[in-house]
Amino acid sequence: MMENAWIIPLFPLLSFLFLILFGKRLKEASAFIGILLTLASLVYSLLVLFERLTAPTYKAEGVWLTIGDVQLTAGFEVNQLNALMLVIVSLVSFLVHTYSKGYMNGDDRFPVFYAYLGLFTFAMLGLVISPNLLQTYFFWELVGLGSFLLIGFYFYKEEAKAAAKKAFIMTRIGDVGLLIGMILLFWQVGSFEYDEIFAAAEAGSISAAMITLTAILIFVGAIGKSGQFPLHTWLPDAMEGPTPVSALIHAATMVAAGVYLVAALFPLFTASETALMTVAVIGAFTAIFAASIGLVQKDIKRVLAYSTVSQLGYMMLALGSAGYVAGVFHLMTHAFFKALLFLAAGSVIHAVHTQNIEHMGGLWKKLRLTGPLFLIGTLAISGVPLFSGFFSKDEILIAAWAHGNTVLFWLAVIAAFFTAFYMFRLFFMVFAGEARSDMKNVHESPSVMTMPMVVLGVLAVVAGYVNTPWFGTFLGDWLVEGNHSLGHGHIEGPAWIMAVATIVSLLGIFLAWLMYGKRSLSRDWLTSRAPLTYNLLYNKYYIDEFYQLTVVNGAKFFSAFLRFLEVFLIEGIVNGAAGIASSLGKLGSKFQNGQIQTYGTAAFVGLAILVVIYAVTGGYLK
Amino acid sequence: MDLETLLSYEWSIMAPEFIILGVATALSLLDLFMPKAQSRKILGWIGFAGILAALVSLLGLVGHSTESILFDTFRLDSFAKAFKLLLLIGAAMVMLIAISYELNEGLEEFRGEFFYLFLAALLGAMMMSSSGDLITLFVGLELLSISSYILAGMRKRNLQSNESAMKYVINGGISTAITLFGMSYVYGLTGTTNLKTMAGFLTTVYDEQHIYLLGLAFFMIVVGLSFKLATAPFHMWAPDVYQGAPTPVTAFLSVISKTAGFALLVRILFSIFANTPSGDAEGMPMILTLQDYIAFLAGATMIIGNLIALRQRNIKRLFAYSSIAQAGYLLVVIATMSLFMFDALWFYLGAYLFMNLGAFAIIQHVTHKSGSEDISQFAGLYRRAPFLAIAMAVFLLSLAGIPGTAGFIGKLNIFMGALVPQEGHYVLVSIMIAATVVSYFYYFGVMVQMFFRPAADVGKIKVPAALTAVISISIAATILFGVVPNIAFDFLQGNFNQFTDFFQ
Amino acid sequence: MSAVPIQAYLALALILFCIGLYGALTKRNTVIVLISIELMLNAVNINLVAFSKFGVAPSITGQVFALFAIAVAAAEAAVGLAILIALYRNRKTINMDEMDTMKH
Amino acid sequence: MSFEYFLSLLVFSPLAGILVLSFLPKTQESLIKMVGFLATLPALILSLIAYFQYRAGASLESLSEKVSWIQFGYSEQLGNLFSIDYELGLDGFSLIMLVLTAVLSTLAAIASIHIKKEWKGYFMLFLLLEVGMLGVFAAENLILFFIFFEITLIPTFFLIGKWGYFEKEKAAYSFLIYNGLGSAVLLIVIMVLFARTGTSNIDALMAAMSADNPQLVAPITENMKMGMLIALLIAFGVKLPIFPLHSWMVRVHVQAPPSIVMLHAGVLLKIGAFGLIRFGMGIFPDQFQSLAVLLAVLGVVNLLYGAFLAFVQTDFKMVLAYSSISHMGIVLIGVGALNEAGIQGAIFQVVSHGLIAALLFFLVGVFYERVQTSNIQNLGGMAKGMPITAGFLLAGAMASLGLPGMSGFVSEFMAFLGLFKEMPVLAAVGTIGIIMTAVYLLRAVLGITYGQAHRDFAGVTDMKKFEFVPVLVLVGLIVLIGVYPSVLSEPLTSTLETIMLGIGG
Repeated sequence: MMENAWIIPLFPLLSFLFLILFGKRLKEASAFIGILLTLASLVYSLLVLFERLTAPTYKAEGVWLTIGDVQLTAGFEVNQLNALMLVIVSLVSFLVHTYSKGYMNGDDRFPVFYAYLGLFTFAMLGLVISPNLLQTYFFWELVGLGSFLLIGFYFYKEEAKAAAKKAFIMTRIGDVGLLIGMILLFWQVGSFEYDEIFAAAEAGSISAAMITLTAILIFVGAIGKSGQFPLHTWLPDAMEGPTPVSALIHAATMVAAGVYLVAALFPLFTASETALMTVAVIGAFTAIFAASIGLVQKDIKRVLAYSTVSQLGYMMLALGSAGYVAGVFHLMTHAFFKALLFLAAGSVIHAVHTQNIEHMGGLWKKLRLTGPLFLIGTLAISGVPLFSGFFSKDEILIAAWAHGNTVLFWLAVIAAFFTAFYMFRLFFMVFAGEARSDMKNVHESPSVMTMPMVVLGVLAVVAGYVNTPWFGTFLGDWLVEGNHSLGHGHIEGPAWIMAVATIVSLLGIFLAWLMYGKRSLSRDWLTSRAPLTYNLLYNKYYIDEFYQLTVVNGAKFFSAFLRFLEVFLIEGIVNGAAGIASSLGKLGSKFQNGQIQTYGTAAFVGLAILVVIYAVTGGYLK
Repeated sequence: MDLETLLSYEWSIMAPEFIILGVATALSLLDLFMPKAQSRKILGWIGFAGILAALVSLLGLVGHSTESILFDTFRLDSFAKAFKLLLLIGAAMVMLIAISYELNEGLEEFRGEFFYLFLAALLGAMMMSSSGDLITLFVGLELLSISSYILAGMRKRNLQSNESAMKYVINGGISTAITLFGMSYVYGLTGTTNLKTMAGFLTTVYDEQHIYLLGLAFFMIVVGLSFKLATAPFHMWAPDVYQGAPTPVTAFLSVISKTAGFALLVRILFSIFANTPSGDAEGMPMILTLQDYIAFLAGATMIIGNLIALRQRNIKRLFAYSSIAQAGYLLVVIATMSLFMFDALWFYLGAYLFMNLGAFAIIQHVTHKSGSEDISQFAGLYRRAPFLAIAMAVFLLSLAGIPGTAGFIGKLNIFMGALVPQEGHYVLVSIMIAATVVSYFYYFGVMVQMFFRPAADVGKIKVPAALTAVISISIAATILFGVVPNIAFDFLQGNFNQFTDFFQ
Repeated sequence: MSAVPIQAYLALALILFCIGLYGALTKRNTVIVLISIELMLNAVNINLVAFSKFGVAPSITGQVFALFAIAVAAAEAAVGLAILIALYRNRKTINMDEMDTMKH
Repeated sequence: MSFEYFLSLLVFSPLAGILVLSFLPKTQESLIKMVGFLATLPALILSLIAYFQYRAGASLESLSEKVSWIQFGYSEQLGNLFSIDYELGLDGFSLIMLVLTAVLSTLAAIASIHIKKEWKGYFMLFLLLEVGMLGVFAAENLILFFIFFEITLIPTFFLIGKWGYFEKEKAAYSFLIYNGLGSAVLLIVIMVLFARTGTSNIDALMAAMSADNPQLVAPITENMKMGMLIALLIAFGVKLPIFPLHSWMVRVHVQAPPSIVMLHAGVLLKIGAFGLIRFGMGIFPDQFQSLAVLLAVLGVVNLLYGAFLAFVQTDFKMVLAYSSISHMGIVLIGVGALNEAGIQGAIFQVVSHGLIAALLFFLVGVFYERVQTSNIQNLGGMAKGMPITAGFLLAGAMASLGLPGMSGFVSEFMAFLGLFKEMPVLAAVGTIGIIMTAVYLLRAVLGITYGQAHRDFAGVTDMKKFEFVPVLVLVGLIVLIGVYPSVLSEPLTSTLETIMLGIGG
């Protein structure tokens, strides 16, 4: 099985090529192609995962490009993390493929949509089985392309266009960091191979400073992809894409790639305390920062987007606190419940044709299936006990505490409170109370959309139990098995943390219920008390405006300056030279005045000059 | 000298000159006795035949050993042969151009004179290239000059023609006087007018005074001859004269008298000054100390010619400046004095002969069709006469020194000669190349007219056979020598054994 | 008898030459200009003849040369005048500075 | 490649087309176009044969031809000094360039369908241009190189000046003068080398320059070498173009007909890079090393300058023109790095940008054909009317901004890989260019294809059949190189080794 794991990404690639070429003819039928091929890779990845549970890591490579005596290789590797990611990605992708059959129904670019999904899935699967940094970067960019295409799927919408462009460029800024980092690393290690890099890092053949530098640069790449502060602004805008896309790319898989990258390079990061600290701080800050914005957003998808950002921050915090398992664990659970939430949100939007939660409400009765599923997701993300999110988040908090990042720990706790609050605010505003706008013929989505949600719903509940302090930490033990540099499978932490986490989340839920469910607490008590805070939060701390003002205008100004240079200096010099030549010609032809005697005189003067020069320099007056 | 000595001379080596002379006389008599009504075109054909005959006889002499008769006043060395070859080929083509020169006013009744004066001028040119004595040199020079004064004024009812002739004769007189003055000093310092004995005598001159006087003579001769070459400082007459003179005459002046001028210059400089001590410590020959002055003149000529040409609208004026520039390139050859000098000079003059005469053939035809000489007359030529346009393009490209044409190989040869010496003439080469680039502007300007601009009148242009011949020959030669130049070089090296006999 | 030194002849020739040149380059009247040119040529002749008597290596060729020079000068003058007449017919002037229909 | 005059046949095969064309009546449009297209095929086929035989292990030496051509001076006294042979030959690098030229010529010939007038003259010049380009890469001695180099100049001048857009003549002239000056400088260098060493054969020159006490006609001092290298830098810098010698090239890109720009951006600019690597590095290795830093800096300047200027252009052609400048910067960066990675990156970039630029300009032509404008502000939402073209345009942009899986990435990556080894800080500055490339390309391409249509483009039709050929071929090649770069790197190995040997790296 594992020997042929390389085939897994090829199924979606096949679907992409096939649909791009023949999609027009197939129309709606193209959905089946996509679904079947992703199913194939899902099945195959499951088989690979099961085999990997027992068998050792498998790695195969071939030469891709020769530079002088250096050989760059390409291939694939199946270790615990890769196997796990394969399953997560192909599973979510498969579900989203299915879901889209209903959601995108009737769109005239239906086949194109599936083709893009295929492309993205291919890239994402390729990313997670890459055995070296170069190949990772290769697919890293390709997933970016997939995300770009899908965000801009409604290309005729100016917002979509802007969002797509923004997403691509912002992530690219991060990617450059990654590129620099890996090239520097290459000249240190002499290879892009993960294991060789780790070996070198352990052997201490790389200076500490260099390790820190490269690690941080690579982390910059992760910041870009995983929408961490300060490169997070593209992720909420990315919600312009179709909702299934948001579920697949901007919740479950691609945005998690940053976390995956840090996890994959974990030994490198652990080799530098500074790097780890940076990761942790950025993570924690992003977590609280995004959560605070999420408190006040009105667009259902944006709320979810900010929650994604903050959850990713959690994962970073975990990794930054040496909580390898915690990070990966949360990555998995988050993939499930966040995908669920998005799909459910999509189902809601599908039903009411708006994304503004102010116009929703009272959908609980109307959407019999979507409602409960959304609730499950909400509970999971809020970290309510017995749901998957509870366990993973708990792991993170423990890791943070155990690693001694007390401040970060408390930040995370507050973030947890916020999360619980805004998620339930969202839930209540959408489903509880009465409709705040007249919504005709609202009906539950077709089963092709609900089924995937059900599957995810189940997973959102049970996924947590693969790694619990009570029934054993199978996942953790398996993940770190045979690789001491990844830390322990399970970090023991004081029991009160779990209690605190629970209380906090319940508090959040309770407050949300007071304000939006029971309405005993007026909604705008925050708005009225601190309008400034509210505006600040609602406008996402004016970060976009800030970038517009500094970076974008800066670039524009600089370009304008260069253009000035181009037109006046460079062109000017050229024209000047030409002018001189022609004016000299003019001068010359002035002498050519038609007077015979002038010509004779010229000759005589010439002769005189020659003779004088000769007399002065040459023969005689020496 | 008595009859024996006179008969003892091998007169056969003067055959070409005799033929030309004979034909010229014959033509003058014919012209006299022919009925007025009859067209004189026939005279032109006779003259052409004569030139061909001379050419044949010269080719017969090519293998002939170096010979000099009449007390060394007339030498037949490889240098003379090589240059006479150019002169005769050029003359034949100019003759063809002249035959097809149609004008309603001015020339018609003088056509006869035109032909034999032309032959007289040619004779002068030939003497210049193969005489071993100052006196014969001078007489040849004047024969050429005086005939061409009249030729320039041939269209006597045409004001411009008169004026150009006047300018020509005045400037010519001045230049003659200057040259002659220089020569008189050389004679005074050597007591002989024979170049060879002169050279021999001069090797022994060490008196500062004398050397300085020689220097003066050198400058006077160079400046005086620069009139014939139309190079700085005596170039300014050229545009006016070229513009006013009938086109065949312009062609003649720009090619044949230039070639003869170079022949004369080389002859005098290198036989008189080559091994004259310059009086400085290293005992460097005088010529090398004077090298830089020629280089200076060459640079000036190239720059002036190309820059002023930029502003010309009149095609003949344009070509006047262009030929000034070309003369500048040729001066570079002389200034550098490398071991490639003779080849380079000869080859470039040959290339220049073909490309320039071809161009003038076309210019004559186009301008005559429309009566105006503004370059706008070339507008849309590609539509009206594709053959002419493409031929003209080839000639212009060759003049601009674009690869694939003889002009390029010629320039290549010049550069090489300039760069081979220990301290290469980098400045001169740079000036020359820069000047070449400047020349792109006006050469391509004509092409832009021919190919890009719409024609004023779209009537097709018919080309008379004679012109077609000239143009075809020129185009063939220009491309042939551009693609397989070794034809020329092999001929040169095979027959003229390196011009070693030049100094004996 | 003490001969007049050659320098004197040379100086005379030079002066004559310069006068001629000056005239040729400044006079408006074309006839005068032609005559000035003759002056220059005659200066040469003085040189030649002087050299042929008092030169470094005196020889008769100088005088031969002078004869040729005189002949040529005559021819040149003739042609010059002929052209001048032709011009006069068209232009009705013999002023140098009016002969500038072609310039630049 | 068994028989003797394989290369000559390859290089001069287009002349057959010219011959045929000259007998065709100038009104037979379709026939003329067909002939013009067919005439490019022999070169293509032959070059591909050569390529695959080389990949199959055949040696390129068997291809070289040598016929003695010009002898200056006298052989008995000079021996074979100052003799110029007609000698053609190939190494891996020039083979690749030859294939590139042949492919692009054929595609450009197809693109020439859009030419509206005087097809006969157009195709004659076009084929002449191809001869020149092929010859440049096959020439084994400098003078032959220069001759072919100039031969490309003349047809291009006319092709721009006659079949270009509004300011065509100005563009043609600035092309002529800049390149004229460039080649003039080049000629000086060539002649100095020739006059001083008596040979112009490239290998012989390399040997003469590297030897400790070479047999020279006249001595060549170190300063002279440096001077000549700088002159070469200027000469090829005009072609490449290197800031600040680039302004002509922008004008040409905007004014020339797309089919010609395909060749111009695709091949002609690359002659600069080719010469710089082949002659600059090959003949003056030591001096080249001392200039490496300068080159790298110039490269970064090019990269950023082009990128930032492309960012503010409103005409898509201008954007592409400046993007070409920017991408040539990457060539310089690679060359400046002066290690395997860098040089290989530079060569890759040469090929890659050739393909990409050709693709983009072809697409510009396709758009212009239908909407008579290439101004971004007047366009928009084109993806609705012509989705396929828009898709390919996006693909081209992605390739150009160095998306992995396409050729642009490999070259960019290697160039920077090389530079980071030598001058990390400079390279880090250069990476800003990578970001800017994405910025301006997306701005332009999305501006054209995405968003709301500013005008109503009802009735614009998508690409027609024949238009698919060039696009598919180009995209195919771009992806092939991007995914399986060995198609380029393996033929290059030997060339690189010789170069590295020369610079003692």
